[in-house]
Amino acid sequence: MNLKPLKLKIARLSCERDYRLLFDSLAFTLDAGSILRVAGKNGAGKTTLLRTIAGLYEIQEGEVLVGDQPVSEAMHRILYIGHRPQVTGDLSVLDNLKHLAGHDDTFLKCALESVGMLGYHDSLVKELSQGQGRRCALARLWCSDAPIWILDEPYTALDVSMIKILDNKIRSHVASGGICLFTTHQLPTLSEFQTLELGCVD
Amino acid sequence: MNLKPLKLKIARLSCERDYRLLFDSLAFTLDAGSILRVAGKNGAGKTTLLRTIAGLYEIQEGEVLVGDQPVSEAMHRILYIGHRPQVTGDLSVLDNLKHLAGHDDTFLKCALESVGMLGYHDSLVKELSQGQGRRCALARLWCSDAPIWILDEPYTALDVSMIKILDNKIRSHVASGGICLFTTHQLPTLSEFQTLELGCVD
Amino acid sequence: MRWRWFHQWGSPRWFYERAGRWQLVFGWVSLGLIAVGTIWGLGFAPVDYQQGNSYRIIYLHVPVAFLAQAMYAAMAVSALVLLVWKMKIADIAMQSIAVIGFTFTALALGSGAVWGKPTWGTYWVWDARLTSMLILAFLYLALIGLRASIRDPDQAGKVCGILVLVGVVNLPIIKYSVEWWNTLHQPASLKLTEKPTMPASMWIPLLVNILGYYIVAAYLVLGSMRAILVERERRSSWVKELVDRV
Amino acid sequence: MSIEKRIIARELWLAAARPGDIVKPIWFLLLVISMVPLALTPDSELLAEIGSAMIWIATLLALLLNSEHFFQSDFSDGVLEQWLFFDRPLAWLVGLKLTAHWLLHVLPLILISPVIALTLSVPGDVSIALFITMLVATPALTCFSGLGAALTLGSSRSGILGVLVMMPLFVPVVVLASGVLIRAMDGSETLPLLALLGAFSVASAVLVPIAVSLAIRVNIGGSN
Amino acid sequence: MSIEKRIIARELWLAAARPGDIVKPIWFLLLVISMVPLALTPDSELLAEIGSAMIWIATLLALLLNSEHFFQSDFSDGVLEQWLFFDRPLAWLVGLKLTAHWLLHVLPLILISPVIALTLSVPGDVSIALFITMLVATPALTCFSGLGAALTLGSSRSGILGVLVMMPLFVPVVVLASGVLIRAMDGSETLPLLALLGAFSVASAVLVPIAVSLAIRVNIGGSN
Ligand code: HEM
Ligand SMILES: Nc1ncnc2c1ncn2[C@@H]1O[C@H](COP(=O)(O)OP(=O)(O)OP(=O)(O)O)[C@@H](O)[C@H]1O
Ligand SMILES: Nc1ncnc2c1ncn2[C@@H]1O[C@H](COP(=O)(O)OP(=O)(O)OP(=O)(O)O)[C@@H](O)[C@H]1O
Ligand SMILES: [Mg+2]
Ligand SMILES: [Mg+2]
Repeated sequence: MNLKPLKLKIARLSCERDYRLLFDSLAFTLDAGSILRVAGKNGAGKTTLLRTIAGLYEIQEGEVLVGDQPVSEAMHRILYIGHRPQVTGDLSVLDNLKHLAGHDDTFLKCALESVGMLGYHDSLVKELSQGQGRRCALARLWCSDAPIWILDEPYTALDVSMIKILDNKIRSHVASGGICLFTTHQLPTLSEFQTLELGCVD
Repeated sequence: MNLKPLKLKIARLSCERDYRLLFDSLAFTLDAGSILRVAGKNGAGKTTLLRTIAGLYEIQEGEVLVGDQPVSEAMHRILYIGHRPQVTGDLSVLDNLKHLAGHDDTFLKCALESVGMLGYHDSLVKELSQGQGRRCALARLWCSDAPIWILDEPYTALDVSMIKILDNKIRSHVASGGICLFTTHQLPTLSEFQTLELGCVD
Repeated sequence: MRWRWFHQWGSPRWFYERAGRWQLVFGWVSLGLIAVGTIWGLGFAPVDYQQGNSYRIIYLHVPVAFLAQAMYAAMAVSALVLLVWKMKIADIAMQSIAVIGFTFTALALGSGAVWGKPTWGTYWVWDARLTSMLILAFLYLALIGLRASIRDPDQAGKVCGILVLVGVVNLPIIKYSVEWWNTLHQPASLKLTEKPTMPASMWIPLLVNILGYYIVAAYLVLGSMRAILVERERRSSWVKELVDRV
Repeated sequence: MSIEKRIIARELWLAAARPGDIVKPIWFLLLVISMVPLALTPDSELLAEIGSAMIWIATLLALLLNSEHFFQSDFSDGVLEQWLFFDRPLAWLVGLKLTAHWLLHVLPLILISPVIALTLSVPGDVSIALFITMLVATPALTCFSGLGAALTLGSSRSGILGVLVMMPLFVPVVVLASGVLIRAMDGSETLPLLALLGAFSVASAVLVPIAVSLAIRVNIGGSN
Repeated sequence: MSIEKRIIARELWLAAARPGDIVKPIWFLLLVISMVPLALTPDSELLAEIGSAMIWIATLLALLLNSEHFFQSDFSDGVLEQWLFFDRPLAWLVGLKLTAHWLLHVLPLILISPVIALTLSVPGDVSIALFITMLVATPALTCFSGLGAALTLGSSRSGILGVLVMMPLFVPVVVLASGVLIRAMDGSETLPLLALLGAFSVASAVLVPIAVSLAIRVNIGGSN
């Protein structure tokens, strides 16, 4: 599928936590088809930045524009997957996906197949291993038509084969006009991406 | 410090989950000074194995001997750090360490310094970033005199500098006669370790 | 949008200094008024022919009871300002008023209870006005508890603001419903609503006291706002300057 | 599936996955009610007199305790924040969730109350009045306890704090409801009070979800 | 610090970090008690008659609700499983935790009960009896609700389920305690019943921690 091309524009974005400036007057624009890796050491503010851009944290100063709209009005164009599991332990894998992504069973089973979890669609999420739980959360990438993906440490707990699958998915997403922001401490195996290094403020 | 040399002996260990054999008649012995990496794809049973060896899961079949004792009587010789945070969000970093490791403040502050968290000893754990939280849990490695370390994906959420620190700590632990079992999906930067590949049963 | 301290004008420092001056004025004026009202009321007002001297507690009870309710109104205005115009100072006002409002409510309940013993023979009855006063105290307590349970002051302020505004809608309903409930099945044996017909020498000092208590409330609120302001801004340059000067 | 259907469907799945959540309040109600004759008096006349009020208080508590974790688990596993990315106003989604909660968790409690009234020898017409009162009053209570849960999401181990925060606001409902019960015992007209209660419920069903959605946004991290 | 000190110290730190946990049950008690006249009757004679029993039930509930998450948060963040690695029997550590809990969370509730009794116009000697009863009966109740919490650790959103599992065990305590209260109102001898209650408390303080530690082990994953 091809997405309507969209720009993500960040202007003068600043954030302070406990009187510590995490980032100051950050400004960049991401065009359709670009990948941005946010890097930085532990506590640099990567998660804070991604959540601010996603519209989950209040913007302390500056602007985040999705197309021409402020992000608070365009959150449905964003797919955010963060540190937390984003799935409900007490529900089955399939029900979780149905709730968050809302397609029919066959479609969702295809998505589960892509992340190697097909046999598990009826298992409760809390009975999965760590990595299987992440896979199930990431299966949403296969069901979403949101142009902007914001992924906070998506590689955590994934084994080598799943990392490859995820890389391919991100690549095909931006190839069809999407935007992807992500963080990771591992050296990503993706090839073309820009890097934003945080943590140089103070 | 030098630890009393100790052997960890696993004999005929088997585990079944949902009628799926995770590992079968596993047997190996770890001498003082050895490192074992448990590898395998997501859901292979690494966490299950480590927790069984640590005495947290009931042994379905087989034996785990710490020295000459069954593990259930020698759990205080084990330091286990798993997927879960192992720290209390509502308490400060220092109080958490005090409760789990029980040394005096100056000693603990040294430990915190080793993991780069000295300035944060008064912060509540829930106000830390993901990686900072992990660092705080790992600070226990610097306070423990348990000869056997069992670490389930210790590198998760750590940045490059902390990974190096952790590697050095593991190295010095086994050099002084300890044993370390760990899992990771990243290629570990440690040099000498044995690998146990799980997930070849079925 | 960044949370501001003030709408357009001023800064936390400006408020701190200006409030300091007003506080001084309020402090002295209220001290004077309360001294006059209380000495007059306790020492020179005539003895009540029914209650004897115990009625004199009115010079404490009525002003604090008035204020207990007025404070909630002030807090509601602050909450509105906070949520609509995002002025941080309104949050500080809310925080101060909640504690002081609770204190007045507790004083009203306490003085009423002390008064109840000689007049009604019991410290507490489930009368309509008493009950709604008790609920008001609970509401203040809920606000204080809610704020204490959230670490981030901005977040706590907004959450408390929501609760205050919901409470505003509900307070009149509480008052009305409780009054209605009580009159339904309790004989109107004890009524606070009927004003005792007092001679002027009794109610003038009362009036003076009421005014004095209002001003003392303003004094207390400003003082506590200044303290909270300094505490929240403790790492800013102007507070450090201030500390250096002292 | 439309987003609305997905929200409702999830409540159904959750209820099926955690049947305890439906059984718990009923169980609680039964136990509290059976404590009353034990701790108080087995005298059936006194019981009949205070019975309906007791059931009412116990239901209130059961209802409140059940909604204390209304948003907590969704909040901490990060599903609630995903609702912000849905293409619907949060207040609307919250309203749906509250409605589903009322249907799944509160209604059973109401349906069982006449049976319990029987065991406390509450007269028939009073127990009918009790039933209707609950039906009319509980939507408001559900909304308020949802608000309490949302307000305290950010506090550590909020637990029953939310309920307690909201309890002062329950007073009008409790007072009006007890008015209905007392009138029913006297045999006098209860309709005006019931209408008032109903109006209160409707008003809170419309307004409270907005406050709840604000509180959730603030506790997730601002953005409004 | 010895392990014992560390366990106790942690309870103190937690109480300081979550002051709400101490205030909440008191707050709950106050509110439930103030609901009684609202929902029932403000008539002070009737209130005096049922007052002590009401306080007793409300305290019971407050205590139970407060212990519903007794082990939950420690369990889910993995601190509880670390206790297995301590060089002490788990039952001993659990006993310490239960004791600290009683001192920090239950005792304040007991201390406040005479004041509340006053507002319900409960006569003085009955309210003293109430006070002593609570002092003697609550250790057993605390132990039982701890057991309930431990038993249900594994089930999803255990919440108040644990309390409900244990409620039938409370019945003897409730019956004995209400016996004391009724006798106190009559003015007859209460000592034998109090002694029985005390014996019950001592026995459960000794035996229940063992059961609790077993339940925790099973719920962590076996290894018995
Ligand atoms: C705990 C017990 C009591 C509470 C909570 C209480 C509460 C209040 C409140 C809220 C007001 C202000 C009413 C308004 O805004 O118009 C008030 C006024 C007043 N109270 Fe009390 N009261 C208590 C006991 C008493 C007692 C025992 C007496 C004397 C018999 C008394 C006599 C008065 C009088 C004379 C006023 C002023 C009249 C008026 O402005 O309506 N109160 N009380
Ligand atoms: N509580 C549970 N109940 C039932 N099955 C479980 C439970 N926990 C894990 N399993 C199953 O046991 C298998 C092994 O899980 P385990 O957590 O040991 O895997 P792992 O090797 O650690 O995987 P990962 O790399 O994802 O952490 C998985 O297939 C999982 O579905
Ligand atoms: N809820 C909070 N309250 C106060 N401070 C916080 C909170 N969450 C994070 N912080 C602080 O903000 C800073 C940035 O945190 P953030 O989670 O954005 O870091 P990060 O770059 O994602 O780190 P990591 O690599 O460890 O995930 C940290 O120093 C942390 O202490
Ligand atoms: Mg992060
Ligand atoms: Mg694992």
